Amino acid sequence: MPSKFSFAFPRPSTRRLLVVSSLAAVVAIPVALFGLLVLYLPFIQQPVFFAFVRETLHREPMIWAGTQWAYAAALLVAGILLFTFASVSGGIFSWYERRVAGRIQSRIGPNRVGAGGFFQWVADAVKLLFKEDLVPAEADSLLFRAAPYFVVAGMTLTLVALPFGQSVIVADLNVGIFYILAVTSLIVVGILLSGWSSNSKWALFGGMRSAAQVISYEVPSGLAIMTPVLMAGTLSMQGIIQAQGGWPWQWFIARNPAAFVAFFILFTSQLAEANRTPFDLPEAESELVAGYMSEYSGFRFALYFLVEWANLWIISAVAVSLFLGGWQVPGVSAQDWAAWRGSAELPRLSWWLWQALSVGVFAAKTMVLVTVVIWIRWTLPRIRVDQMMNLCWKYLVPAGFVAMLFTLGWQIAVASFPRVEVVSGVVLFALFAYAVFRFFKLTRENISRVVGDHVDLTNW
Amino acid sequence: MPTSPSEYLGNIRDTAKSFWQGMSITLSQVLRRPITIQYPDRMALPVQDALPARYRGFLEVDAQICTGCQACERACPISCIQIVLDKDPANPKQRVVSQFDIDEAKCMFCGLCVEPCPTGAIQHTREFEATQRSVRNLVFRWADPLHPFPVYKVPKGAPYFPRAPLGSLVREVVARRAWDATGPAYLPPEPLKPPPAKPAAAKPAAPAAVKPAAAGAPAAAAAPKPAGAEPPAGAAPSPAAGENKP
Amino acid sequence: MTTSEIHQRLQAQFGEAVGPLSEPKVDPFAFVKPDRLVEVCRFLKDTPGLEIDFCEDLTAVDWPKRDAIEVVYHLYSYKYRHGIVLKVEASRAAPTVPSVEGVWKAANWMEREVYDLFGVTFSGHPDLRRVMLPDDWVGHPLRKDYQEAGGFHGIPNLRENPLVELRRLDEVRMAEHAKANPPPPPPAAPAPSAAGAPPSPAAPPAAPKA
Amino acid sequence: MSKLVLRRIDRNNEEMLINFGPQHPSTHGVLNFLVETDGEVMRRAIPDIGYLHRSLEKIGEMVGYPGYMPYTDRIDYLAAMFANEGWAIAVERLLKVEVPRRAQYLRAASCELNRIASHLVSIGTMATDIGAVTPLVYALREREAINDLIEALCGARLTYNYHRVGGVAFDAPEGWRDKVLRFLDRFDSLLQEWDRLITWNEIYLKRLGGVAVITREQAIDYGLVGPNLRGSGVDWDVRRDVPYGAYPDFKFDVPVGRGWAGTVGDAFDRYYVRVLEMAQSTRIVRQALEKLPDGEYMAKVPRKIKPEAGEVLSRVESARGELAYYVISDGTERAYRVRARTGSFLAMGIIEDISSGLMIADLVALIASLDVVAPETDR
Repeated sequence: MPSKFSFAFPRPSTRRLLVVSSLAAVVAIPVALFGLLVLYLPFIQQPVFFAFVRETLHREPMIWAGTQWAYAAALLVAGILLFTFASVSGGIFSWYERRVAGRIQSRIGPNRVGAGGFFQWVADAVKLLFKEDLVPAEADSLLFRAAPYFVVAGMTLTLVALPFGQSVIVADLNVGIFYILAVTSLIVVGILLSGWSSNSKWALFGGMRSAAQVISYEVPSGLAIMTPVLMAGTLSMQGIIQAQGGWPWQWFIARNPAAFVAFFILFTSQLAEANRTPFDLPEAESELVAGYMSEYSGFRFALYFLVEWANLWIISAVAVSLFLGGWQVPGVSAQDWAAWRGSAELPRLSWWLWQALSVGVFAAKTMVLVTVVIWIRWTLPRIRVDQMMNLCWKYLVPAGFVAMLFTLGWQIAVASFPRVEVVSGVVLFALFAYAVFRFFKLTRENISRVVGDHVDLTNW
Repeated sequence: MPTSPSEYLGNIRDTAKSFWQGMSITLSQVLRRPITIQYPDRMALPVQDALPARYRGFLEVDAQICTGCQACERACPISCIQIVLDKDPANPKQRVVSQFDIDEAKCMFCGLCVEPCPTGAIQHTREFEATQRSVRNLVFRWADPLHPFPVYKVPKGAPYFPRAPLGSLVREVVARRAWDATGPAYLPPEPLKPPPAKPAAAKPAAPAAVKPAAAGAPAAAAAPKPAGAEPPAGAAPSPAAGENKP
Repeated sequence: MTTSEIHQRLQAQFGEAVGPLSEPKVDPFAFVKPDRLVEVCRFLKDTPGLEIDFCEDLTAVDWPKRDAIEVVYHLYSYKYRHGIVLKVEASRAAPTVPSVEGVWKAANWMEREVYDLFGVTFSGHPDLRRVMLPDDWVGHPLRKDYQEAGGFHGIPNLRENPLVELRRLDEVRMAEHAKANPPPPPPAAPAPSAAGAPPSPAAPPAAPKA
Repeated sequence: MSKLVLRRIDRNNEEMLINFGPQHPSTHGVLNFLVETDGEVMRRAIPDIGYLHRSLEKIGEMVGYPGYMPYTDRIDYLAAMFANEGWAIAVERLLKVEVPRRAQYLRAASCELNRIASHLVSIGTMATDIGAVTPLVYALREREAINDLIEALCGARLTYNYHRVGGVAFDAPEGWRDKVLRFLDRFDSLLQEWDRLITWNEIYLKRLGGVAVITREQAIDYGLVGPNLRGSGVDWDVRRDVPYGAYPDFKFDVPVGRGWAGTVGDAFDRYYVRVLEMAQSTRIVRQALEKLPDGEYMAKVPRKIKPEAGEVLSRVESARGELAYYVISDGTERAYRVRARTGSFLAMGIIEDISSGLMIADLVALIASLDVVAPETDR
């Protein structure tokens, strides 16, 4: 008997069309977003923008009064673009995480809405927008409503100093990484506010845990950041990336053994600051129901999740910029970039193409880290509050100090024997490559060890 | 907490090692086949056919071979089977089954009714999908009161009983019923006539119910009498009373 | 040690307070006087050689005919792997039994359960309150004469039995049917058809034989 | 929560009172704890049960001996085979019926499969409560395989109603033995994978090691049974020490808590005892199926079960420890009194005394490690 719930479009051609169009969207959405960033962000760099004012608007930018207003308008557009990028990437990551988690858990994950379930995130967002926006009667209404915006602001402001490519950055602040550390703390304010204003004991627990956690973990993450800062001699994100090279052995993580340690310290602290497993204590659902989000619903609830997933990009991008060579394309040096740019005020077309390539390299590295973060979440259990503090103050902070001091000595050594860096880079890279090889070998063995299991990539 | 440097470093080593192992296992799961079965529309074979033969789904009665022995009714621990035997007005010697109802909403699919059946007329099938908006529609009626079926006389030494294919009858019943069909509108409750019978049953109990309440639970001060007396005056007392009796 | 040996030691120690061992139908038991119960239990737990450390079960049985509630103790020793069943009798009207919570902590919850479901008060229990049912529940359900109140706080627990209701409907329909086709003349007409149907299903069973 | 409890708590202090449940992800609607906390540290957690109370003992007095069998499924829906078996053994002892060997072996095999399934849920939910969701899914995946096997055997996946007074309802279907053996081979290798994935995970060890320690004396005093008792270092297993059914024929070890993560009797010991028990269960199932004797699977039992007057206590080692039925017969078709003594009920009793000084996250670990199943607690 055919099932009476059979689920089929009336015409296969309609179905094919939908699959093809959503597959196209899978590719088109990230490409369009990155394309817009590539085209637009270099445009608001000062020289390019001035060239635009001079050549298109026919004004002298240094003396024209409208320059500031035009620049502000351009920045506004950049802000909207960045926020769209964060929202859409957050949405896509939610789908990506669910698919990866599904596969890790021997499940399929959402696969019905669009090709591979890609439009699941759109459906979820629409659903959340249409849900009732509840404010508990006993809650502090104003703070309760305001709290999500602090969180969103903290996340979005970070993107200002975050590089996407060689020139694709909103503002290459000379205190870039310091700025990122500072605005990230705004998220804590929002979480603490939501925990307090919900007037729920679970939410309060979540807020307190989150505040304690994020503030503690800023210390090791700050210490770990000192290592690349010392190695590059600048706080500017672009400066740090430019101090590295395109090949893996030219990355900071390989050029200095202490940086190798510092990378893991930073990565761990970033996980804690983003409330990702194993540090998801503030929203530990088996302990605190949903932590600081317990009382939220609808749109505000969606904002928290948006930030959680958009943070995935941010923490990975910071780690990639500081330690993994950022957007550096292998084999391309600073002279090459200058040559491609040319001496004209507006860059040449090939420069834009190289920009796109650098964005692609950066995005690929970041996505690898995003996947690792997701993968960690679906593997590890959660640690306890006291252990979280222990890990921070007894392991990460001392290790961060040691790494920093070691880097000081290392830089002195490098100054006298530049070869040290090369040796370290090659050795560490070789070790890392060997570890990866061993890891995949072990993974392959895991499958053959279980009776009846074999590699099978069907059933999507 | 670590008390020595070796323990301190050991903790770090153990953590790294166990993460290494755990991450490799979750990664290896990505490469294996997910066990998800995409029920109901993306299956190789209808789910009913994928179930084992002993599956205990809806009960099915083949009226053709039902002997009307009521063994299943007696075996049912929750009385979800009701059988009424009448005499055929045309042929007083012939007994007919005018009601053979199974409340599938109440049935707990234990299979105890199947075991005593002498002919295998009542059987569990592999059907389980019959969503109904009205729970009353989950009563499967295997006899038509207006056309009661005669009981089956077991032929001596019969090697087998000619039973309809298992599941065919239940599928028919399910297919006939729209999921949003309204259930039968029941008759208004019978006029209250228990007064003569009720006190006799309740009297010995009521004082006893007061006693333990007074003695055992001082906190429970509410008088049990009105509480016990109320429900019979309630909406649908007669079926409940009738149900509790046997 | 066998059950009867334990029982002998108990009788030697407490004399009349421990009744005779029941004739073993399946599992034997002995009655204990309520006022000596805690002493007996302590003796069982602390005496070397007995050391009954495990209060396996503590429950009650209601006997309205004897007007008594028995509280039953199943005791066991992990060390020596022997055990004994003790019973204490209390009147149904106001059952009170000393608590053995001080001897075995396990008795705490089981005595609460017996209090909840039988209404037996355990004197000396530190936290005697209902465990399964709400505090304002009326009555003790496991008593033999417990009557359901039909609901709790206005939430009824009765619903119509569709089978009974359907039968009532059917009876009405059958009466109407009978009225529409009055019995004496039409029976001849429908009866063959009605009777004609039965033989045909009755025929197949004969067929395999032939 | 009742006023009687609130009266016990001093409200004039700095502590916060939280209702941990029933609407809480870790108690899923069937439990409630009134938690008194000072920040993250609990003063105590007072359990409130009864959300699933169905008075199964009273029903036992009403439905007759065979009719109560499907109800025993509902006593513990994760390990219904044991409840079935305990009831069958109790009535068999009252009736003085000898169960055929084949039935006893089938009982042992089905029960041990069920034990694996039940322990899988226990350790899987434990991992989830500690924050790792993935192991739960792996555990449920294997439980599905067991459910399929049991479904092929008796037609149901949860409320089996497989055992009968005097034997079992069905013989093993054709090919079932091989399917089970194939599953067991796979399962043994999966157990090793499980250990590497979660058991020896450093976070997991640290979360469970030394948490909620129940000493040997406490465990006995509070009447803990089964894995909870063995986790505290008491070497006691009804299957071995008060043998019943076919168990004397099988070789198996009884895992006892050894303080793998530091302290004997901590949450990790209770957890790991369960993991080791699953390995022993696979051994028993293998032996039972390899030595499965021929013959009847059901004894001759009168159609009307009417045992003579008397009382009996039957013990079986359920997945949650000793499950004892105390049955009093008065010579009629219905039991005069049915009592099911379950492990979870008393395990709940210990929580209030153990919980003081734990953190809220540890309470979750404590509940999970005691493996309390609400229907078994409330009956």
